[in-house]
Amino acid sequence: MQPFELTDLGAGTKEMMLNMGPQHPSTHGVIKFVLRMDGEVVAALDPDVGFLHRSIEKIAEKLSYPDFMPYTDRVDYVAAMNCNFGYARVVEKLMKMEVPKRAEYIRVIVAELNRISSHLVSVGTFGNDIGAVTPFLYAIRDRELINDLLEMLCGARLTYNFVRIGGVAFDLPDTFKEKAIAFLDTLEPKLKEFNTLLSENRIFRERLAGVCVISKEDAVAYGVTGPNLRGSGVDWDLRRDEPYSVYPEVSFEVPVGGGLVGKVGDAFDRYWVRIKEMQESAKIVRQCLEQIPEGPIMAKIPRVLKPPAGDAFDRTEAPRGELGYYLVSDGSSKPQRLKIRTGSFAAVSIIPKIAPGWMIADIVALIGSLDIIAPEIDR
Amino acid sequence: MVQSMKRYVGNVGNTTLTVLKGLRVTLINLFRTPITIQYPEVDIRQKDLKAFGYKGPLGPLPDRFRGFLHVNPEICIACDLCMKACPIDCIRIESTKIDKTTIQGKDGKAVNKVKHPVRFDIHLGKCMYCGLCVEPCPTGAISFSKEFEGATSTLNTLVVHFAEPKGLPVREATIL
Amino acid sequence: MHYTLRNKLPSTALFTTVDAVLNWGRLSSLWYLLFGTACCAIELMQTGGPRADLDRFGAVFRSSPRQSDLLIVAGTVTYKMASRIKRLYEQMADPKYVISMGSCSNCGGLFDLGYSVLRGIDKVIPVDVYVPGCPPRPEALTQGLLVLQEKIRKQRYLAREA
Amino acid sequence: MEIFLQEGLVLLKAALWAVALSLVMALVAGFLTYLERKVAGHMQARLGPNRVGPYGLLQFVADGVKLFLKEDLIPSDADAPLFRFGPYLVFVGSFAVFAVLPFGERIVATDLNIGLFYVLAITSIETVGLLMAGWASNNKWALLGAMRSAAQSISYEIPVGVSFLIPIVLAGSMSLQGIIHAQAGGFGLLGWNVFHNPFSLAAFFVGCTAMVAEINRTPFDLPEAESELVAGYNTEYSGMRFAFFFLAEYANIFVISMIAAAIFLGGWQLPSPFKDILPFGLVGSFVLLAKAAVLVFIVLWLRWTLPRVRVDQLMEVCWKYLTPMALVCLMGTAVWMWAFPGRIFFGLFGTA
Repeated sequence: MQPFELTDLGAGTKEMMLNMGPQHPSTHGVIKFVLRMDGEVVAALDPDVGFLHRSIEKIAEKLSYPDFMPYTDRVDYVAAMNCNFGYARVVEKLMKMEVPKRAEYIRVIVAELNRISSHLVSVGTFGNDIGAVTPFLYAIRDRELINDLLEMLCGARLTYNFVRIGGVAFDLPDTFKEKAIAFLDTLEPKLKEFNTLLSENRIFRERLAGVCVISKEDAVAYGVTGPNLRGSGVDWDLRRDEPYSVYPEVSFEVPVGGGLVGKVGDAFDRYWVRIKEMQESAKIVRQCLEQIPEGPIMAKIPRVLKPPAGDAFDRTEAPRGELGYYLVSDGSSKPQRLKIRTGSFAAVSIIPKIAPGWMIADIVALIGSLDIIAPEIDR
Repeated sequence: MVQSMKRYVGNVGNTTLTVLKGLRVTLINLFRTPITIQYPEVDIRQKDLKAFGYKGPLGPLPDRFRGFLHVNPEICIACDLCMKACPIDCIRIESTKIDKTTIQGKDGKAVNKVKHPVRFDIHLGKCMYCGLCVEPCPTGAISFSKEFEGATSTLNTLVVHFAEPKGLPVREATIL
Repeated sequence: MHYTLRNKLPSTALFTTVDAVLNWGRLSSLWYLLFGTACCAIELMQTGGPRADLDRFGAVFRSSPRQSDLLIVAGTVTYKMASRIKRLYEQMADPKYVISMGSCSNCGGLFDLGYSVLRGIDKVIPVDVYVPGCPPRPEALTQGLLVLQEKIRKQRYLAREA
Repeated sequence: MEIFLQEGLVLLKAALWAVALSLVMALVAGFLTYLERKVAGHMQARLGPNRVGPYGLLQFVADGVKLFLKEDLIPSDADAPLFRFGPYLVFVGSFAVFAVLPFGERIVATDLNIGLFYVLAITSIETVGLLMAGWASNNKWALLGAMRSAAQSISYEIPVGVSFLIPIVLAGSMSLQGIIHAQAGGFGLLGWNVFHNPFSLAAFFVGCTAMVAEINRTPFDLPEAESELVAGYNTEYSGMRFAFFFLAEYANIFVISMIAAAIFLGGWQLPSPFKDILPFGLVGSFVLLAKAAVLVFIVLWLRWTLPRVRVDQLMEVCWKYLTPMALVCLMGTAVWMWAFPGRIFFGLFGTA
């Protein structure tokens, strides 16, 4: 499928301005898109962000380093563990701190579990955007099992505040391993069912084949990262190419979009990369549960954290792309400046470039396939 | 011509087939037991949900569950550590001096009690349930309960007074 | 209007019955607006999902504010969003109800420290039920709905207040 | 005097039928909303409504009470007369079909000799109503929904009409009762039009698909595509007026199921030995309702399984697939009737 080329037919028609959002079923949170439409076809699109600007970066300057941890949960609430993880890493980098091996393994386990649950929300809501409601509820149903696991681990279902600077808050409960493996065993058949219902459905494939293609060059130029970048056919994953934590000790593959039903980089590729990544994450969790050593879960840290003056940047692979924290310390107990680089912000910046010429139904598919989430854009 | 006829028939066949496959999945699910918890009847804090006729995979709330904060003012030593640990100041403690007593601490060490809280308010409507206040508490006076039902029609009732002397006026919720 | 009329009418069993039927209809069919602002939206989704299933109580989501009876403010409301929330509320048809879900919409919650966050949705629109939690788990939101139902059950239109 | 009496009796009869049918429509549509939520619930691993009345059966009564007592909002920029009128037109278009629906061998309000033609004609009014509603709302989402609805109804009228022609050709009658009577042979089962010949079998599927599109159900629910157009043409409607749309939507599901059951699945025809257990052909009524119920379930089932097609694909399905296929079926049936006059497919092998 090709985008439409809009030509003025000289009939004296005018473009229609349409406000999509902030309350719209498929903007995934409070984002507004101002569309200029020619009938069903979009002529121009202008994102209006900032409806969820909660000044998280500014709040960081008012709080001590450990106290800021709960706020990182809210940077990307669908994958709070990954945000915790990234923040803990950057503070540890600043303080040149060693984290016990067991803690690193636990971090990777929870981060990958959270990646699965985040991708489940993503593919589920994407199905919902395309009009299939039932797959969305199946995704929500399966996600509850991960919520149960993480709730057993840290007591909360969504905003975990589990990773600590220098380690993690709790050790794995006794039955965690069995329950986690039992969950991973059920994930595979459930994904298969999901694929039969949605991914292999011809209507679904036809809706997405060749739609809203993001080329390799565009994706790199706009700084799109994570599954969206891999969907465009760029083989880049921080977990493998800039390994951190215990990722070098586990083996996994990096799925890359290959134009399965249409062109490389279309909406279906981005969706399909997420389905594949869930399976890879399941593999990582299995290996980590096998390899995890005994030992302490917290490094020795001073009672009041005062990192030396200086700055540090660290990036990790979060479900929505690279999550980078830039931290400036002035030697006091509070950060001088914190900057968070998120995947969704880059993803939303490419929408105005891709959108013109596509129909409104495709725009919904584009937004859904980029898996943007409001607080990551606005922070 | 033959090619395009083939493609035409193939499209129709493929669509029908995948639709039928999808229909099969939803039909199978139609006859599976729903996983819904009949919430007000099933008390999810209980150890045995099966007693309520629940058939799904959920266990009861885990031990680490972070419900509403609970304070035992008897063993609180009014050290204000939780108040200081809270990033958003949703705890307010006022204390009075008492005769020195020694009580059992959280990690086995004895703790001297020289102060007693006369006011220990937690604004549950504002609390973010992060658990940062529970960690430094030396005696385990402040802890998470498994309580999570607190819906109310006035915000004031969400300010819980754990050590309230009688006769204090009801305070506005926002003062915390 | 109700108040003046109510006090002139005699207190009869008919009026109480009519009130009961009205209230029963309203409380059994609380359609909520498909709208979430932040973290709580995910728990709102889970509440509508298979395990908690708000549909049991007759609560389904509608995506147009005109057709919804219940606005669940799920998450942080910033100053930029506040006027939009107010407009959404005004677009709903009477009778309409509001549940404030989670700490942020109760009173600003943990973003009280920020410069851009509205400290409590009740500064913009009237709130019927506050649900504490950050975010409240699905059962907590369900209980919020039950509290709202009880509140509606006690409303009087024709009969005198007891 | 006598003529007035006769006229009066006719009018009285008509009024009674109208009251009875509106009750039937309200009940059926209400029950279908309940059924849809229940089916959807169980397909999605949850329970669906179960608190209001036993098994939640009174859910639709509660919904009705609430909707009829809600504030009746008319946006200030809306075209108020059209805005008010739209829902009624949609409702009338759906309700008028009930006049010719055969509920049994002898239970039918009026057996028009152009029954199927009447159905096609009267349901087209709904499109006007939807267009009116979408336009008058002065809302861009509603306008987009209304435009989609108009394009969709006009296109899909053609495959529906052509596939309706096949039972008409086979029966030589446009009356619904006439078509049902014509399906009597083959032990009351093999004579059904759907088994008449391979082309009529195909026409059944083509016709049903097109009818699902005609009433805007998933996968063809573009006029109110929730994730794209918020709520489509009824975005600005609240309370009672929205209830009329709602009622018409669910009544339509029942209507297409009844018509498909009548013209393709033998109506109240059933294997002969059980025919006369109950008086008035009541057995036949139950059989017809059962056939319709199966079709209704399939419509609901499709909704909770399939994603939605896009606008251009919608047109493609209609013009490139359904219309040519319907035409081929019509031609095939005609050839069949010329080659094997008066014989059904299974009749070729046996004696039936």
